[in-house]
Amino acid sequence: MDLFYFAWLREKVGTGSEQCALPAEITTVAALIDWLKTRSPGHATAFADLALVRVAVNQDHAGLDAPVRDSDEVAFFPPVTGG
Amino acid sequence: MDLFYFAWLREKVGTGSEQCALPAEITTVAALIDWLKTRSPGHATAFADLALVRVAVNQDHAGLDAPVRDSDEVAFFPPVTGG
Amino acid sequence: MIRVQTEDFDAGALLNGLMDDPAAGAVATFTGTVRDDSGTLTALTLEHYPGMTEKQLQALADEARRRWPLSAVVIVHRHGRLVPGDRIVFVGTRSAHRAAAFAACEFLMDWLKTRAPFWKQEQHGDSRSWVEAKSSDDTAADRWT
Amino acid sequence: MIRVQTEDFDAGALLNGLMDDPAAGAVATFTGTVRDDSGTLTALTLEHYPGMTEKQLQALADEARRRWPLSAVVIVHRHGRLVPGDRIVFVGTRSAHRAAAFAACEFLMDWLKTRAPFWKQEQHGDSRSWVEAKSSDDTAADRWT
Repeated sequence: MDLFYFAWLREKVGTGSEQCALPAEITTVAALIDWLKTRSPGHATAFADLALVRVAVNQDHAGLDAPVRDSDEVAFFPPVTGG
Repeated sequence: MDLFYFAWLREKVGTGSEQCALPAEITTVAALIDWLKTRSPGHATAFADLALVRVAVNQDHAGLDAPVRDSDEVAFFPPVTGG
Repeated sequence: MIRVQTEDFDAGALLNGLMDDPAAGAVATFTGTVRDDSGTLTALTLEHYPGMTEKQLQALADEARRRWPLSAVVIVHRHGRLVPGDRIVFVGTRSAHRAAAFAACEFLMDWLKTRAPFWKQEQHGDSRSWVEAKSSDDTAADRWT
Repeated sequence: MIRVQTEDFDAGALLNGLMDDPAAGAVATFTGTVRDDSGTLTALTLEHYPGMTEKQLQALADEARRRWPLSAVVIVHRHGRLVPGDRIVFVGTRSAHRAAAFAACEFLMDWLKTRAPFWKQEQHGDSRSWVEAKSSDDTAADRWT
């Protein structure tokens, strides 16, 4: 799975992108986040308040209950502030 | 009084502007129109249907009951179609 | 800036002129051109009421500035003989925030359509007719009252 | 036309590019620039999500075309380091009628503000902070749902 982090989530995780082999039992964004939080203190800090986190699966906005699988591209970021 | 006519009112009256000495007893736009209708068949035709006529007194939109006096500039025209 | 003129205008240059304030934030513009829905329009001639036109456009700009915090308002309106594709009108508004710039620009166009003394005459071949006012324009203008 | 770029753009040239269709009728544009309300803004750096940005902007343009009869949509958005007064975003819409052009332009800006993956970081002197999303932008975007 390709993972991307943007803005302050990138800073807290400590990298803008990483790859991982998704465990078979992880099938939703929420479960993915719980798993990512165990990877490093940075990940844990980045995902400490999910009200501040937005998600995209394969470059489309997605919710915490969206399905994910190993071939997906998943990105995490704060609410957008463009324009 | 300076009178102006625009668009098809100008064509029906037969002139874009004229001057007149306003009789003292005429004090409203409505009375002015009634008086103008007697000036020529063109005037009568132009003012035949007042639902189609708009008025400006001294270059501000005005209603049929607006006061007028001899020193005013009064214009008659159809609803505007600019923009 | 209010201009009533027979000459063409450069819409892009007018927009760029509105961009010159570093504190601008938001610039909204509208540019209207002569359409030919019928495919037979030879010309569109705009008559106006010199003096009243400028006075009414200035009053519209003043009213827009009263309603929204605008740092600039530009209205350019042509009169005379135009052909399909020709520019007729440009309205541009500048504000710190986009909602004000958009609302003021739309307000100006809606009120201009019902208050500025312009009249369009269409020419199809040798046939000429005055364009009738649209009730949809009255409805649009009534939104702001 | 959708463009995501670090380079500056010429808003006037983009507007004039939208005027090239004789059947156009109505062109609405919005141009946003970097404001410095505080008077201490050194720079504004826009990060974005390459790939998703273009995909989302295209989806916004497609949705606007689904909702209104538009003959052209232009979105240009910059990323990278900007300073006060710099242009950030241009949105232009073309339709036969002004109501559609205005509505689509405003819709695109509102949805862009809540859906396009850009993030602003402000720099005041040596201090850097991420701009927080505004609830007013959510409210504006919700108008269209």
